[in-house]
Amino acid sequence: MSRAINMLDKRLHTNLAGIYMNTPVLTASGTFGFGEEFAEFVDLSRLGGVMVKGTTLKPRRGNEGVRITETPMGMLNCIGLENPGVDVFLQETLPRIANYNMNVIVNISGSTVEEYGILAEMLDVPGVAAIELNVSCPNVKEGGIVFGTDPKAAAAVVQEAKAHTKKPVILKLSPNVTDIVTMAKAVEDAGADIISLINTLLGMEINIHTQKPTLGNVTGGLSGPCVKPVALRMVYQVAKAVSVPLIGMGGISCAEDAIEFLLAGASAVAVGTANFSDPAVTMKICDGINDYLARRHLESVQDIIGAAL
Amino acid sequence: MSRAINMLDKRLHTNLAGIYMNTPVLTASGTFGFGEEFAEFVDLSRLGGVMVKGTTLKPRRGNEGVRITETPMGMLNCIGLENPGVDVFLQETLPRIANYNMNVIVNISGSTVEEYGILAEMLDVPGVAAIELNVSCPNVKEGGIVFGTDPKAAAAVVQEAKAHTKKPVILKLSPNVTDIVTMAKAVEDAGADIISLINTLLGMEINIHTQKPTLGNVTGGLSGPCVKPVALRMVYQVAKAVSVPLIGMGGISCAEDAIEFLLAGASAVAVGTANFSDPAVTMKICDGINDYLARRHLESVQDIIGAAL
Amino acid sequence: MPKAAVDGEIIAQHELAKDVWRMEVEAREIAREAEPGQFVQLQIPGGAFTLRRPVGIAEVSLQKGTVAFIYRVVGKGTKALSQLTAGTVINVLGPLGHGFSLKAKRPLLVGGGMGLSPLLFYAEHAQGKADVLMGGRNVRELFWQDIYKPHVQKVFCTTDDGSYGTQGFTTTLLPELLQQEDYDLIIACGPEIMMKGIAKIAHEYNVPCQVSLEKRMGCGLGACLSCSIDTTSGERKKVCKDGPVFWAEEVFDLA
Amino acid sequence: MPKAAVDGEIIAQHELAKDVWRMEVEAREIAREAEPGQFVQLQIPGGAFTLRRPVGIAEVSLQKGTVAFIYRVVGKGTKALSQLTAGTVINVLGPLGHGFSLKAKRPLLVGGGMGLSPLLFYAEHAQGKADVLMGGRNVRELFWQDIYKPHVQKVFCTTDDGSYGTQGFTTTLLPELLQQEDYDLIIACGPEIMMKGIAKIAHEYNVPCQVSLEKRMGCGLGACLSCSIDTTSGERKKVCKDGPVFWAEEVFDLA
Ligand SMILES: Cc1cc2nc3c(=O)[nH]c(=O)nc-3n(C[C@H](O)[C@H](O)[C@H](O)COP(=O)(O)OP(=O)(O)OC[C@H]3O[C@@H](n4cnc5c(N)ncnc54)[C@H](O)[C@@H]3O)c2cc1C
Ligand SMILES: Cc1cc2nc3c(=O)[nH]c(=O)nc-3n(C[C@H](O)[C@H](O)[C@H](O)COP(=O)(O)OP(=O)(O)OC[C@H]3O[C@@H](n4cnc5c(N)ncnc54)[C@H](O)[C@@H]3O)c2cc1C
Ligand SMILES: Cc1cc2nc3c(=O)[nH]c(=O)nc-3n(C[C@H](O)[C@H](O)[C@H](O)COP(=O)(O)O)c2cc1C
Ligand SMILES: Cc1cc2nc3c(=O)[nH]c(=O)nc-3n(C[C@H](O)[C@H](O)[C@H](O)COP(=O)(O)O)c2cc1C
Ligand code: FES
Ligand code: FES
Repeated sequence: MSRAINMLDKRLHTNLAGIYMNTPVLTASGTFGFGEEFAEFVDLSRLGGVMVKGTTLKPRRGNEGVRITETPMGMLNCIGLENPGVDVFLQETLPRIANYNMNVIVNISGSTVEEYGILAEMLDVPGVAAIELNVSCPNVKEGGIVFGTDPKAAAAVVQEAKAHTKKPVILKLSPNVTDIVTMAKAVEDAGADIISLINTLLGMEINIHTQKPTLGNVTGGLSGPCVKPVALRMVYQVAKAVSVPLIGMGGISCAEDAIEFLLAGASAVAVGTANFSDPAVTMKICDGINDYLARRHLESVQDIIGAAL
Repeated sequence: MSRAINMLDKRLHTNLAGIYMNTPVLTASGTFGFGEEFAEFVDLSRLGGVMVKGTTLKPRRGNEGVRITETPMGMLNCIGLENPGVDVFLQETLPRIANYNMNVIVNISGSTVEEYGILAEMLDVPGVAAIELNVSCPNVKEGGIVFGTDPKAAAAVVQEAKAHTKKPVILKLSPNVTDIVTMAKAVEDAGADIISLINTLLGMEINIHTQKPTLGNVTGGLSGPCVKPVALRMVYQVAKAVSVPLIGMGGISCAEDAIEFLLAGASAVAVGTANFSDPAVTMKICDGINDYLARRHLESVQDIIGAAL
Repeated sequence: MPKAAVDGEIIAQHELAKDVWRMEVEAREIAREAEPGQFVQLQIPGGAFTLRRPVGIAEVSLQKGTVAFIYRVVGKGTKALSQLTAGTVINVLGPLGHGFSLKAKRPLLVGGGMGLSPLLFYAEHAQGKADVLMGGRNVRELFWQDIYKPHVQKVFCTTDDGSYGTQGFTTTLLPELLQQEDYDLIIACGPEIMMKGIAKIAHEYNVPCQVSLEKRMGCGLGACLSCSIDTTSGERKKVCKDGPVFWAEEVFDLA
Repeated sequence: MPKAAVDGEIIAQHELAKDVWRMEVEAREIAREAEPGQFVQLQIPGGAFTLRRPVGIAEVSLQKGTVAFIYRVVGKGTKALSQLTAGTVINVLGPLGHGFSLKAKRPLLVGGGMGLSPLLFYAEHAQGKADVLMGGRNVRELFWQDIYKPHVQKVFCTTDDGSYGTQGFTTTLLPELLQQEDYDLIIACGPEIMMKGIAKIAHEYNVPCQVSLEKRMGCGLGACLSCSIDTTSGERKKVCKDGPVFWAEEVFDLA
């Protein structure tokens, strides 16, 4: 099967900062577990990569109370980075998922700049394709939000990570800023190999029956189709300003959405929330991009990247 | 009819910075014309006020090309502040709409701080209930975006307007900022009588057939139900930080949405995009808030304002 | 003109030609007030769409209290409309805008593509006084002929590929028709380039001409300025409120 | 356990009691694999909803290849589900999670409210071996009796208001039943407070007990951690994947 797919996906092969990808379609951190949970629905090796669940140095329980709620064409989450910690990831998870033949991109969060370095170094092991620095998770009080909205802090995180790993380093931008371009330039200058964007927008919901916020953490991160116009605008603005490759995400739920991001200058895309409504959506997106290229007699997805800039 | 309504709406009467309102339900600038366009569907005197179309010193043609597009549970617009200018407003429009017995709140945009002062002074006339300062329209290149994202500039605009009018001055915040609370505090300190929020989020769409941005102005302002979680979060954060009354808006399309904003600390709400899908939606929202209060045996809408804080 | 937002039941819905559908909705208030050239804004049921969709009024039955629309499936919204079945309730906002002049004694209707839909209402209203000139890419696009025949004197056809009628565009045949017949009004609806061509020829032959414009719409009520256009006089107008029908010289530079 | 996302036609949909509906969907792959206590995630057609809705599997027909759900309309999503008519296609993701133990020879099912829905599948499966104890606020909430009767030996009822059966809660009657009968498994589904009460009594009487938990769900596949819970061992578990059925002592502190 993997051979047939490679033929089918010839137009979709791509390479981001040295990471070879069968297709430019990845899955977004926190929405796709470690990939294995979707193995019955998705040929994981066909994905450009799986950005696995946010990992921290110590295990985290995450937030109490209600963790998700649906919003108009979207959802809010305040999972709060629940994860078993990097040790368990390295000892148990990584060996287990090794045989899926997928690019494993580890999304990491630190409470201090140093922690990003420690994590980056610990994850500089075979089986890890790249490190994604989450500096934007709006749910964690101890620092996350600061790194993500201050260009200097974000740059420091990138430098620290780069100094401790030979893997490509991806910096994931938060959309909750006045000026996304300044953030992007700062992290490019600091040495980020790839920029991914966007993380979730900070939002909330109130339960009018209880008259209290719905979510245990009061606020949560907004994702899904509703955020797509904002995400696309940011990708477009950043693509005009930097030269490192971009992984665009935010609300992608069909091939047409993914193509918009590619046209706006993303070299690859990641799919998050849409996996919940259709676990096989990424495969349909790969097929749809391929069809779009075929109908236009284009040989490679490279031919459309940034075409709308 | 107006007498019957007053009985019906007794619970909804409110007063914002001296503006008496029959209900706490207003209509958002740019989405409701001058009110008169909706007179067949809405009892305009029942509204808390009509925030009329953005007005500038000189007439403006607005943007070329496609001006609106639908997005998942929302829309993008780049009208670009088309309007006939303040002189025509004063000479033709204001006399014409005078007999609707509604609170006319004039939304103004300037290219310089001084222009806000000039406009505020020109509009300090009978028939105008308040001035709303639009410092956040993302479509206008000459300054709009700067006033809206820089606390000092926004404060300067408020001071200038306050110095030139005795009417209550409302400052309308842009959501395209890292820190909405700093913005709100700055304009409160500068003397704003009321803060309204949010204006539109900056977004875009790409037409995958033409491979060009859909909108004539490339980017546009995102509004509608999709932005509600972000708007509500900002209202909640600002309500915790300032003591001037707030007019909450962003994605309100039913009474439940409006109630969420009231619980989050808005003293009144404004409805924008939802008027397009149902021209009578504001009346239904008034009824729905009234029912909610009645079911809970509450005498006044004041009893729920800020209840979720 | 009184407008209403009416919850109406879909009485009939079927496909007239590939991707072209006819939907008939019970909406008595609108049927009573509607004039040829006016349009409605349809709210797509189900809550997934923010904006209404503008469609011209293609037919009206006073007696049944129904209005009918003929529309092409071009995107998500019209696709969703086409999937609604009889019995479903749909909210119709209208009638909106201003229609065509009804003073003509011998009008010629010129339509291309879906522009033939609002002209149909005019044809019915004109009760046999009108002729119609219709253009399409090929014969398959001229399924309109049978629909028009009961209502007009003559049907003239052009096709781009010559597969039926005169080869060429409606503008190819128009001069000939204007020489032969004494039309006192031309009303045109279709692609803007076609309408502009028609308007120029009408101007040359000194026949008054009205055209119907299309713009993306938000409110449909003249409030949001989504549909603003320049007029030749320099004044800005709103297609939804001041149009969609305009005198050709108001919107096209015919000099 | 193989899971599938199946586009299935709605075969039947009707209201069993006020705001409680039964929907039967053709989904052969799921019908074949489903075990009592498992659930599915329903995608609400029409594109207006981002998240699926979790519902327990209430009945399965191997022969027809159908699964049935019994659900209460509580919000927008279940409202939209209830408006779907037979013939509509709905996407069903499942079967998800782990079901109840099937080793019992004489199980007692204890259910409150919609918790009686997944227990029904168990009752059918147990082919007359089970008894059921059901609680409701009043007799109107016990419409379940007739549904259960063909599948169980005995039906015991409690109502809060005493309008039918024993006045009180299921926990009021349970001790008596455990004294009278030699049940080897109690399976409970309903409000968490009820399940905890049941579990405590079961523990006292030394009868093994399983409970079925409810949490808001994103993926339903164990990937997103929307549904994480604490277990008594300190380990975190996911209701969607490790549950929804747990041994009572795994999730409730019964000491
Ligand atoms: C006054 C008026 C009368 C019309 N009458 C008819 C008619 O009788 N029959 C018919 O088939 N079509 C008619 N149209 C065009 C029709 O409105 C569009 O085809 C339809 O809105 C497309 O919606 P969609 O969701 O399928 O397409 P999408 O491309 O997915 O729509 C995206 C957005 O763009 C808008 N849009 C896209 N194309 C047009 C267009 N051509 N005009 C205006 N808005 C557009 C949509 O309303 C929507 O807001 C009319 C348009 C106007 C302005
Ligand atoms: C494993 C499992 C099995 C279930 N089985 C049944 C069943 O057989 N019959 C039945 O009537 N109900 C069942 N429920 C509850 C059912 O999922 C909710 O009533 C339903 O999701 C409410 O959706 P809504 O859009 O109508 O409500 P809203 O309150 O509008 O929903 C808002 C969001 O909260 C979620 N939500 C709200 N209430 C619940 C709840 N109680 N549990 C989980 N998520 C919730 C919704 O899925 C949605 O994402 C089950 C829940 C779970 C977790
Ligand atoms: C339930 C959930 C959990 C998430 N967890 C993480 C995370 O751990 N780390 C991270 O960088 N982003 C996290 N995200 C953000 C997504 O990776 C993605 O950036 C965002 O959801 C936008 O994409 P989407 O609209 O396609 O979902 C999470 C999103 C969701 C919905
Ligand atoms: C078509 C359109 C035009 C608008 N024009 C203005 C304007 O002139 N001045 C202004 O302050 N806000 C303007 N807005 C923003 C709205 O007043 C409102 O802040 C925003 O749309 C969020 O509310 P909503 O989601 O209910 O529409 C406009 C919005 C739309 C959709
Ligand atoms: S559509 Fe709003 S003014 Fe024309
Ligand atoms: S719902 Fe996603 S892990 Fe349980």
